[in-house]
Amino acid sequence: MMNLMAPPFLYLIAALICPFLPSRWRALLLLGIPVFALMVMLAYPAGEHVVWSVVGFDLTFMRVDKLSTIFGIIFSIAALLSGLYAWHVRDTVQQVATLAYAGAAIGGVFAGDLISLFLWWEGTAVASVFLIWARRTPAATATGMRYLLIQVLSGVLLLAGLLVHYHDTGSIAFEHLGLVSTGTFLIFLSFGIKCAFPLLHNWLADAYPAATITGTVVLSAFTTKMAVYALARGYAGTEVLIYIGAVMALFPIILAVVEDDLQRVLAYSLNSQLGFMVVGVGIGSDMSISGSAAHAFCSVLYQGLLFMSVGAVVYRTGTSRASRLGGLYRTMPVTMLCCLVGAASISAVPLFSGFVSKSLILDASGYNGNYLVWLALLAASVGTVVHTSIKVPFTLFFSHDSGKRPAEAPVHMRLAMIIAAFLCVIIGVFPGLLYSLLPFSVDYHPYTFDHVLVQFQLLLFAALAFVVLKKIGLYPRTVASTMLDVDVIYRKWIPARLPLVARRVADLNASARQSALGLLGNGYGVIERLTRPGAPLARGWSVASMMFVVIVLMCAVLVLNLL
Amino acid sequence: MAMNSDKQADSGVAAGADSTGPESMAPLARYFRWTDNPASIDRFIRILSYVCVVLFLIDIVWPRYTKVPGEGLWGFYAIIGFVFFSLFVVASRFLRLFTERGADYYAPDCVDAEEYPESATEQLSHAQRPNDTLSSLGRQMLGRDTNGSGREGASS
Amino acid sequence: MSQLIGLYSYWIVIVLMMAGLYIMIARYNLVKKIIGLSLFQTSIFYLYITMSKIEGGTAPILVEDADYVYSNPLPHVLILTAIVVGVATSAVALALIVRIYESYGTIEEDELKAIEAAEPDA
Amino acid sequence: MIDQFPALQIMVTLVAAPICVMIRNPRWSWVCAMVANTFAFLVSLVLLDKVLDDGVIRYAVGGWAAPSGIEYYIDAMNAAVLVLVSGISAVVLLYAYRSVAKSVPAEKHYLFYTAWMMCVTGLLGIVITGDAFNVFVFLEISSLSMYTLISFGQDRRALTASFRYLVLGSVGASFILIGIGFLYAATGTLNMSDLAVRIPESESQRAVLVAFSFLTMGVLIKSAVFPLHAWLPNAYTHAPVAVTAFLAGTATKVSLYVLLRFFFSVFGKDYSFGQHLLNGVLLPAAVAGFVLMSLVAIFQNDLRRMLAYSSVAQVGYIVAGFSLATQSGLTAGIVHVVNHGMVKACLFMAVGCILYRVGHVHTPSLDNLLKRMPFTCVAFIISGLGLIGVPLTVGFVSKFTLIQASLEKGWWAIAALVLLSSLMAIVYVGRVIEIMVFRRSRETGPESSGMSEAPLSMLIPLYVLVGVSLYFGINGSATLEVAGQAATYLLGGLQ
Repeated sequence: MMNLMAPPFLYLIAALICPFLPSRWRALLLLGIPVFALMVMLAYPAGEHVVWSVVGFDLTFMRVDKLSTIFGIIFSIAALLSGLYAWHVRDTVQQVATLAYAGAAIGGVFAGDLISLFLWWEGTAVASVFLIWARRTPAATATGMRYLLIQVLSGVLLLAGLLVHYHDTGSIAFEHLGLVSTGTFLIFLSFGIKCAFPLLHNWLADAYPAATITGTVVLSAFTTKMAVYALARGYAGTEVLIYIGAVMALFPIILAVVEDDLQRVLAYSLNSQLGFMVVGVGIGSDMSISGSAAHAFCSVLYQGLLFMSVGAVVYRTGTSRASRLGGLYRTMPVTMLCCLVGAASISAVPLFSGFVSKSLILDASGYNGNYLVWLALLAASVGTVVHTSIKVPFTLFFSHDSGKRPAEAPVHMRLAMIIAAFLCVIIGVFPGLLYSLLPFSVDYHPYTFDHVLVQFQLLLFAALAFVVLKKIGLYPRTVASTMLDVDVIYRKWIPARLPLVARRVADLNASARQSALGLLGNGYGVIERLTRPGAPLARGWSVASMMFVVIVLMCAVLVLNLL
Repeated sequence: MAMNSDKQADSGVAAGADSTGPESMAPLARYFRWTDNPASIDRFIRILSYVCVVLFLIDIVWPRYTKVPGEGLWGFYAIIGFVFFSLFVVASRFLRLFTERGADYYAPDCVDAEEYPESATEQLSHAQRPNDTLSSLGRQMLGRDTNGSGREGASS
Repeated sequence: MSQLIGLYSYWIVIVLMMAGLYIMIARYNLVKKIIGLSLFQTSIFYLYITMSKIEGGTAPILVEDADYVYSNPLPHVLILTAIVVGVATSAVALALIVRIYESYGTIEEDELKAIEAAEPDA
Repeated sequence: MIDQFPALQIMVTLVAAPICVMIRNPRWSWVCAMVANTFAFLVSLVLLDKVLDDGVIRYAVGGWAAPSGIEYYIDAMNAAVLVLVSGISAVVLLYAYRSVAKSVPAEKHYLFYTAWMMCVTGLLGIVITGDAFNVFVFLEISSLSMYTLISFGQDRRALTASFRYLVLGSVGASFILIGIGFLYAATGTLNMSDLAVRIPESESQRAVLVAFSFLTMGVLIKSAVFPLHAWLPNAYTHAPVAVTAFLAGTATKVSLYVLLRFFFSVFGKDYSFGQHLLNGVLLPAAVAGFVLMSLVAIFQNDLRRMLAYSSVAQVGYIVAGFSLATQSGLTAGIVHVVNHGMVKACLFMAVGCILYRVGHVHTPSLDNLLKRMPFTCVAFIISGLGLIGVPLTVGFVSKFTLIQASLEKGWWAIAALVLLSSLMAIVYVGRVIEIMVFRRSRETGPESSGMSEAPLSMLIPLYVLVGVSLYFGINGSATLEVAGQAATYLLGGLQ
């Protein structure tokens, strides 16, 4: 029974009883469970706990060490903050999904073997899609379906990989795997999808803007960070990750600069931040792994903060389109200030949280001797300034006046944002607090004169570039538009060419019929023509055709057997 | 001065008579009114430029600790910051020529083409702002205030 | 050749069976289909009976001469059961046909298919 | 007393059938059927317990010892199937009372329950008997009563569906009869254990081969393996929904049991899988079945039809498991027989609840059903997840074992296709769930507002079965263990 007290199960139990509570109790549950689960989590001593034997496998549900604990802590904080931020939500579906999703993500980082990891992996997919569907519009439904398919694909790959891996090694333990076999490659691919590797990334920018206001905040915290954790656990020091991460940090930038939907801008910047963490994992030194963990920790906070502030604007104005917003500082100053704190954190301004975590990864890559990657990360830092730190606050709160005069965000949203902002600053000012949680002890001092100096040079000259470009009119104005991403391939190009392919197939079919003649009768055709309602496969057959099949098959069987 | 004229024109068109007045602002926002004033903006830009020059000059006199070759070059970080920023902006403008499509390109399967469902938001204007404070939130949490802060979320 | 003719009984089985199957496929009338089915089943009964017959054998009745060859009685017993089953099948089928005629007004399968295709949710 | 339990297993329901006819009162004939069925269920539980403890039970009917007499033969395998059949039948019968009361005229109820009892008798008989010809007889008993049950459907299309099933089913049974005849001609015995011994020694191997072919074909028709499935969708769609739940849970599963029995116990694994038939015909048919039928299910707008096509797909999984002919493949197949039987019965019962209240199951018009029938919808969703094979449901246990088995044998493509068809299952089940949970009603008319949950007497059986399936999903090792034991028996042949 005590096993059910493990943090992930606490969340699941809460999710189960949640629908039966009156609405205010549900909202309180969303606040209480993260706190309670966090206390339980911290009470677990290091080591493996909650081992259940299922179908002949020993499943470890609580493998507690410093790497898993730091992710557990930040996930709990994220769950608490999003619970507070979503205080006004009375939609049971969202509340249950939030609890289940947070529980699954926490379960994922504490999973000690691949099978339980797979369970939680799919759990996050299934739970989180409800946050998108809960928007209850046709477009959100379609987006959710795309999201779910990709997420489940990741799970299926994980399952396939773990089966192969188990077949190869006889072990299901989730320890360092390395890219050594088909099995581990499949698992790597599965992690890669959830971590939004380049070309596998488009679900992120597609789905996050489609969730509900509060759903977006919840989504931003868990899935991708869980994937970073899984990579750090299984593939630390895999060299290819360095390059993947470098590309990943760079390329969302250009998409984000001209994107109109600010939630999507944030999704791209989240993707870029993940690139930093992936580089850190790829380098694989103590310092870089710690850097990745620290950056994940900080990124949950400041990215959540940014999503919260944009969400607050959507809550009051109904849109997150840059082209329709502007000048909101007049009536939403608290939201604006919090957004600025988030922007300062993500661009690593000294005294804010990004500064103390990002520099760990940057320095680690510098010491690693891979200068090109180091330069790429430096460029990506500048890119962050371009598309997030300046663009988001500037277009939302200053820029040209949209004439909108929305009220300030509700008090619970403000409170959630202020707490997140406060945490960002605290970590920035007292980095020792964060460093003490890291998986490896680091002896690192971010606040040297040199370091602060170069950081200010980098940032302020970027700001200067902004001013100059703005003046000469080169800085792009955002307009309502859609920017093509890789997903255009499966959302437009392939569907657009399908009729063509189908026609080709039909032509081939016709010519095959002519040449191979009507002997085969109507027994073959394109699958879609066979399976739609009313098609041969999907309608009731007459006795004659059923008997015909029986006899043909009988003859085939007899002939085959007598051969 | 393109930016300033831009701004003035915009606010003149969109805002109307009342919207810039202090009475339509939150108290806290009054500290930021200077951002609407072209002269203040110019001053801000000037200060920024001075700070940048100073930072650039420090580099001459201060031998920085380096771990990567080239990092120690004079004004390395400043140049990186300036050049890459411009590069990204130019690159994305260039990319836009190829990848930009109409807002309803993916419609109806994409949220871009539709409005956020109004029932899940609470679109109050500043004038009709609810009187919600920390203490009202506290009362709600303790269950003493049954009216709640705002409208219900996207519940049925 | 003599073997082929000598096994004439099996040829009858095959002809009956094929005739039954053919009727089931080729005839649209449901009653005729059932006739085909009965024919098909009858051929199987015939097959069983043929198997049990031993040339020169007699019914398994106790007689004086110990050397007597018996024909196997078991297939007959089995087929008695199978005939009952066949009759029951025909009965159920014909009852169904009556009800089909009552509600559709036809027992031609092509017409039935056309009527069903016109109904919603087919 | 306990020695006579094998006979009792058949007799109780067999005797209950004429009693139902004599009672003629709708309620009391139901009570009679219910009592008999519950008793049969208890008997099967006792038998299972005994088999697991003491090993194989042999029972000579009428005191005539095998091989001349008819023998009932019970091992772990068919004891489990007995429990499944009588259990699902009992639960669905409990559920049927209200459901049938609405869809079948009251003066026909006693006939309905009579047919039901005969059907159960037939199915139990097929499973329990150790005599090949007896299989045919019981098969026809169950089939004839099944045709009758299907023709009770409200829609007149039930009649044609039943007729088509009848013709095809009779042909299938006749094939089995031919097969048994040839076997008898080749070996001179009808007892399964005896057959297993004598088949390898038989002089006329060609007759054995023909027998094997006919038997296989006959059983494949009865168990609706693609492409011999065509009778199934219409029958499932138009039969009374309680009957569908019963059939989906038991009838095809029993046929699959017969397939196993003949392949593994009578002919033996080496013989059966030495033929081209299985690798050349059965496995491709099974794989094509679960891929194509899942695809078809996606496009169906009638919930019952969708589930019917999904049933054909699931049969494909089971047969694919059998075709692997390894310990784990067989285990996967057997586990899926049990698990899918439960899940499909649950789903059809939930559909019946919807039908009871809403009057139709046209999927696109079921929007926002969760608000109106929360318990039914939750049961549907849970079982739907089981159908997909989400972890912690029964579907996961069996699909996981199946994939593992095919990988063990090195058949990657099969594993990949199973996963592919699971993705399709996500689509077709997810579509329904999405409509039930998220789609708002277009017009909130008077009939669509307010809660109208199905009656308790339908919900309780539904939830009993959902609970059982959940239990077996979480504690997957329970079924796996029994199935593994059964697989060992089968691979080792009859002792």
